Amino acid sequence: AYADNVKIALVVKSLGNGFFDAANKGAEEAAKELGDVDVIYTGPTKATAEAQIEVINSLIAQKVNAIAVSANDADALVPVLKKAMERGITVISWDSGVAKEGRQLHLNPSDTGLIGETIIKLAADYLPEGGDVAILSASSTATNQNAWIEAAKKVLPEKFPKIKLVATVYGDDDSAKSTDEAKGLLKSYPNLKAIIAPTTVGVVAAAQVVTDENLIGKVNVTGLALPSEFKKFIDNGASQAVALWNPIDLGYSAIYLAHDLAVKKEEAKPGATLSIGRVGKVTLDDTNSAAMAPPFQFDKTNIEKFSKIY
Amino acid sequence: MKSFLKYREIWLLAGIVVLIGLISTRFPGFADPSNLRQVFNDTSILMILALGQMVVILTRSIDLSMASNLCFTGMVVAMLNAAHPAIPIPVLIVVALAVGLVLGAINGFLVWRLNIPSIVVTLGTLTIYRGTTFVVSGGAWVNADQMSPDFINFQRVAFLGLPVLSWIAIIVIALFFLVMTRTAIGRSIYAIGVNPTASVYAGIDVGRTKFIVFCISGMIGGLAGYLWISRYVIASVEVANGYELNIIAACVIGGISIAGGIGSVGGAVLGALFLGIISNALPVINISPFWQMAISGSAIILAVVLNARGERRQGRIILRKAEAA
Amino acid sequence: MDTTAQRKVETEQSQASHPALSARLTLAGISKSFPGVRALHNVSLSLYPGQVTALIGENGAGKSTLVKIMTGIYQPDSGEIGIDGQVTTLPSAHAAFGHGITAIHQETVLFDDLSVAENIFLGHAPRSRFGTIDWRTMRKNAREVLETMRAGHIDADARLKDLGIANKHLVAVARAMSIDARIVIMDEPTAALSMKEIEELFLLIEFLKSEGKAVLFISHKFDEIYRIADRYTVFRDGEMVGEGMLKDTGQNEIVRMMVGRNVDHIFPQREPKIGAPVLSVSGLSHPTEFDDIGFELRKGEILGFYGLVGAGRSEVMQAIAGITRTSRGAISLDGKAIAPKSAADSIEAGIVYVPEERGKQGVVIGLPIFQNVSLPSLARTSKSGVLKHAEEFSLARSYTERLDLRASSLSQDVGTLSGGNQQKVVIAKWLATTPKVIILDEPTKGIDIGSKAAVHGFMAELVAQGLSVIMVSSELPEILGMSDRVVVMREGRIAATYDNKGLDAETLVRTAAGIAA
Amino acid sequence: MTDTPAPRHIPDRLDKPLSSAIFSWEALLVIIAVAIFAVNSVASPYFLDPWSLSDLTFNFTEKGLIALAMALLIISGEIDLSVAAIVALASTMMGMAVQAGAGTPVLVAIGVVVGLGCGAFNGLLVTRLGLPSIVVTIGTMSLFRGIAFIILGDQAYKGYPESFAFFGQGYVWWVFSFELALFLVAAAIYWFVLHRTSFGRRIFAIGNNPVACQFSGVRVDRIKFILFCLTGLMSGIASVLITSRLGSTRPSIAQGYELEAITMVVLGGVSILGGAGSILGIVLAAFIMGLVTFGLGLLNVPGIVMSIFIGLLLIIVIALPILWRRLREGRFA
Ligand SMILES: Nc1ncnc2c1ncn2[C@@H]1O[C@H](COP(=O)(O)OP(=O)(O)OP(=O)(O)O)[C@@H](O)[C@H]1O
Ligand SMILES: Nc1ncnc2c1ncn2[C@@H]1O[C@H](COP(=O)(O)OP(=O)(O)OP(=O)(O)O)[C@@H](O)[C@H]1O
Ligand SMILES: [Mg+2]
Ligand SMILES: [Mg+2]
Repeated sequence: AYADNVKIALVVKSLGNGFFDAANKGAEEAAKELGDVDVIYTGPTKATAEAQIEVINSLIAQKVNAIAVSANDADALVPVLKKAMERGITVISWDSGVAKEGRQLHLNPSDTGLIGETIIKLAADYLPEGGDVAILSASSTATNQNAWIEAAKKVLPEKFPKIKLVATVYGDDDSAKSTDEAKGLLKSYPNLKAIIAPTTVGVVAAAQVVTDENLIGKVNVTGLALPSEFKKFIDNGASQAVALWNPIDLGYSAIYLAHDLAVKKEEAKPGATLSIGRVGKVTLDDTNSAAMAPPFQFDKTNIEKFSKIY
Repeated sequence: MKSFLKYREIWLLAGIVVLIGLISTRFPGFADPSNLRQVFNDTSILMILALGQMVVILTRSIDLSMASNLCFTGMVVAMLNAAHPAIPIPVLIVVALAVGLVLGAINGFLVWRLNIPSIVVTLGTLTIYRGTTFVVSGGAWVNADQMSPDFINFQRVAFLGLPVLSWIAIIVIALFFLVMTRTAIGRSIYAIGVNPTASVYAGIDVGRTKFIVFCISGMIGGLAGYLWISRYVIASVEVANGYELNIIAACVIGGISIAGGIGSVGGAVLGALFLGIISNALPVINISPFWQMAISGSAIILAVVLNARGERRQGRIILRKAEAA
Repeated sequence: MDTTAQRKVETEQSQASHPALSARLTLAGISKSFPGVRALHNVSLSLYPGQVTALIGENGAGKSTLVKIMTGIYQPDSGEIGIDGQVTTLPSAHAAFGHGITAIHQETVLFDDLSVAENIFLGHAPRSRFGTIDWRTMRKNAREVLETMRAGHIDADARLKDLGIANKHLVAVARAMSIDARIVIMDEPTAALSMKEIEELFLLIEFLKSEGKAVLFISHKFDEIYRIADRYTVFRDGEMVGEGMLKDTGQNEIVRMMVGRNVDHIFPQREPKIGAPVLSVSGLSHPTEFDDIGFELRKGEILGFYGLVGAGRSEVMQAIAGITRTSRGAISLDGKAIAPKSAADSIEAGIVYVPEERGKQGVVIGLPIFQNVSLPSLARTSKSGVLKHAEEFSLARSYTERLDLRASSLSQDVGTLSGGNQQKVVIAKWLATTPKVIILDEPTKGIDIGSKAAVHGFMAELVAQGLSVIMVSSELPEILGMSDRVVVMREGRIAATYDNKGLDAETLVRTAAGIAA
Repeated sequence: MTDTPAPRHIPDRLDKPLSSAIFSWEALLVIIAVAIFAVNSVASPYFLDPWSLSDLTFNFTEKGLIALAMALLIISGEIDLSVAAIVALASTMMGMAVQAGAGTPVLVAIGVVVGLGCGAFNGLLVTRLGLPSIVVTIGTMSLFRGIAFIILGDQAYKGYPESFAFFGQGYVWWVFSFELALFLVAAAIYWFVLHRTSFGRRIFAIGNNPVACQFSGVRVDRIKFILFCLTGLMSGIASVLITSRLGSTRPSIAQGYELEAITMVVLGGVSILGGAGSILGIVLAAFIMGLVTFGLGLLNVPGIVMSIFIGLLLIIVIALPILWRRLREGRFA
């Protein structure tokens, strides 16, 4: 009976990342709920497309039923995922998407535009007078970060006219480089009021720099962060608030959707509405993408609680 | 005739001064003492690592596993701190040195006892040590919140106007200077690089000295592991990934000959400083981050070309000797 | 080192002329094998204080191997080492040092990038109160050692790299002097020295004798041996075949012990048929090494190049062979101007240069003998780039057998051959290119007497076949015995050219040293 | 004259004991490869499937192609750490050409020529200026990839023509991919060149003693230059394959390939100090690395744990013959 179980691979950008470990918790929860699912939690250790392809190749060989991938590269994975689909494997992407031809559907953690707006809003909320802000991103090739930054830039002029985005720099999700870049920002822009880092490594590095340079209260660090990793900086005031979606729900939903497509033969087409168990329902847009939920904000009032969860 | 080495370091120093001057034209505050102090502090870890690598390179070996050692030791120390916040920091530093020493000793043992070329040994341990970090940590990170305040703040405490991190670097530099110029082991390290066969004939135990050298680089890697983790307040498998090449680049720019036997403490320090200044300055002078890689690549090539220039142009000069006579 | 069990060994004094004198060092029943080679078999040797013992033997007889055993670099497979009558072991070079054993090895082993003072004192530098190296005292002591050796002209602070080869050798000697050595070993110390420096070295050896040191002296040159040594030990094929006092033994007897037959080294009688000029060089200059070199080499001629070490002969020859660049001058071969830019060019044109430093420039250690021999001739032993093994072997065989190479097979790594046998491979390698002009730079350096004769005979054969030879040599007998004409170089310039009829050694030496007759 | 006895006869070669063939490097690698293959077949029911085995080869073909040329370079005593950066730069140039509307033949030409050009640049720096290659290529490694970053920044090139996909995704026959076929053909050519031609012989000689080679009329610098060009060329070819396989270009493409290629070369028995090695060894090492990573992948072992295996394999395989020799000589420490 075990062999008949549906095998769904949850492929992440890289192993050893708290965010994805939390997603896996949700995936296991979905598997238990669905009953007939085995989750294979896997991914490369180096966050590169090449390494991820090797992982996917071995999943194809294992004849898994579905692959749910958070991609290191939106385009480079397309050929191998196409091959997977040709061999009858259901492929969806989640979190960080794959180009349309490489998957059946994509589950955004949240609406891209909304994330873009949120990261700016997190800074703007604590800057009633307005001022200079800068973005410290992950690697310059990260698909989702780039999309959010794009969206953020779009909403700036109309919604936040007093906020001035002075620079966008890349820390490559590397602590040392992110630290250098954050310091560079502080030196180059003495009037900087906030650093927005939509990546968990970058946001920690920036907050540590602000702490070290005694700029707490002068420069606010914000962005996307896992509460468990970031609690210290909410506590010490380097950051007023950060946001993130619930990675547990994200993993849960990814498995749910993959299962529905693979087993119930639901069709992923624009306009279709699919159920994702306890999280609710999503509707696919014309690129077969769906957004799960708006980002959730963490500040002094709730960080304690959530840092225990993920 | 003055030692040629000094000559080279003065050039490097001049290069650094010019570099700072150039940067200052675009970012006036860069040459301020307070900023330079900060650059020094920011470069401290690289300087320490470059010194560890230097002694290895001097013996015609190379240690590619330093960054992985750093990652492993950093993780061990961070996990220890997270689990037992009461352990005082000096003890943790000793632990870091000891763990690093063990990893270095493994490299050294393989080089010494099995006579495997160091580049092969450390190419292997490069992946093994980082992989083991993953196994030890189960892939989980240790983040700022799990580290004790002492753990994080130790290196940041100011003492006589400089953070402890800078002082550690200064102490390490002084120690290395003493060892390399004033002790038998230091001179043996040079001798081995200049001529390994002659060293055997001179009664130096080449294998054992190489073992010691790897122990030194291991300890340095371990020390840097603690400093790195407490500086960047995140311990993960990805820490300092690929940093081994930066360390070697610092040595190369500092005029340490990859063929062994030539190089000095001052060179390694200046080489690291040079790289540190570049990575510090690029963000502030608004050069697109995408240029950084190409610029440091060009700097390395330039440094090698210049070093090689200085190294050659030494003929036998029979004619001139004849004229002088 | 005192921890090893110590026990009395009776010292062999069978033929000592001073029966009262006891040996300072005795080796008894020493054997040593390398994979496939039995280098030493049950040999013994004794060294006496205040005496110089000459160790004599053909190339590959095992002399250097024994030296390495005595200095703790190799461990013997069996046998006993006794020092002052106490059995001991020498597990490392350091241990040998501790017993006051010091050596100048066959290949100069020093540290190019370190200062002269450090080269002398590395490993036993004077210490300060804190246990750190006391540089000041070290420099002072270095100057003192050099002074006592009458080598005060060497700057103790200079980097070794910047010294001439002879001075480097003196530094090696100074190093041996700097520890209070009781046993001094010299493995072919004169091979790279000129006459003047050899004289100085001999003065030094006399001094060592007078200080009561035991000296082991290895050389292939009998005149030196008879001048400086008191006793001798002869090795043949790794076994000891005789020992005694030199004053009681004639050269012929020793040679017979060495090779097991009579070798009377007389230079080959030739009927030189000198033809038209083959190679002519004019105005050849180098920015720093030599100036205005001009000479002619004729068909069927052996042209000797004499000079003191460092006179620049090798540099000139390397320029003719395309290895170093010149600033000015012309070279023509058979009347056609050539400008070789690499050794490949000159070999193609028909000029080959057999280099002097065989370890560095001659053999490719790591490759088997036959591949070494065929290396410059690969174009001939391959067809459109594809190798033909059979031809490589036959090429290698024909040349190495004529030079009487001692090897177990042609597929043996040259690195496992003795120094002299490596030299034979080197000569074979360049001869195999069938050149028009062959330049031999110190062709018999480090070669034993039997092989020397073979090389000389071979040279005679070559010129008889119409080849032209330039022979660079620092050995006067060789120059006088083999050359048709002699060019003498001094300090990068040609000092004189002589016809070798009635030429005497003194003229050459004076010209080379720049002393007016 | 001398009464010289007749010259001794020197045999071509002595008969080697059988044990030296059995304990040769290649034999060791074959044993390891077979063992891993067997373990994989037992450990995973999915392993013994033609398509699985075919997919497996993609794990090493591109790096293997680079390793072939790198082996020659390392045998000659040099090294090239910039190969992965060359892949990135060549891929970027192909990407630019695609934006300009180039077709498949032009793309391939560009990839190969850029690779060659980068190799020539390394070669010139090393041979003309006499610089140590390990250092030069650490520099060009940053330089080449740096240029790719300058050109592409945070962008990606895509839109490669359909026909271009064949190189990295196509099959020549049944499960035999174009990549595998190319690798095997290239290996055969490299084997011939290294072991059967005078060029190959000179490479070995240079690795053992470059100065003596120069004196022997071997054009050392020219050969080294050619080898750098070859390594660049193979990196260019690998770039075509990988770009085709990924269907897109980012400046971070092929990150870390240099160390994997070098690992393959060393595992294949090439002496990192130069002067010794064989192509058969490289091919076996390539397969072994593919087998290990794929086999562990089937068991869903995380990549980083696999890398521990590769690292251990490297050290153990190098250490085994040494330990074996010591054991036989009875001086086991
Ligand atoms: N490391 C080694 N490995 C293998 N064989 C060796 C090694 N060293 C020496 N041999 C062999 O041992 C023998 C003795 O060599 P050794 O160098 O002692 O000769 P030698 O008497 O010094 O000759 P020469 O006069 O030419 O210097 C030779 O046959 C040589 O080939
Ligand atoms: N200062 C030095 N440093 C290094 N090598 C030296 C030095 N002096 C001489 N040599 C080496 O010694 C050899 C002889 O030098 P050179 O060519 O100047 O003189 P020569 O007249 O040919 O002497 P020789 O009698 O040794 O042939 C050369 O091969 C050279 O490499
Ligand atoms: Mg000898
Ligand atoms: Mg000479």
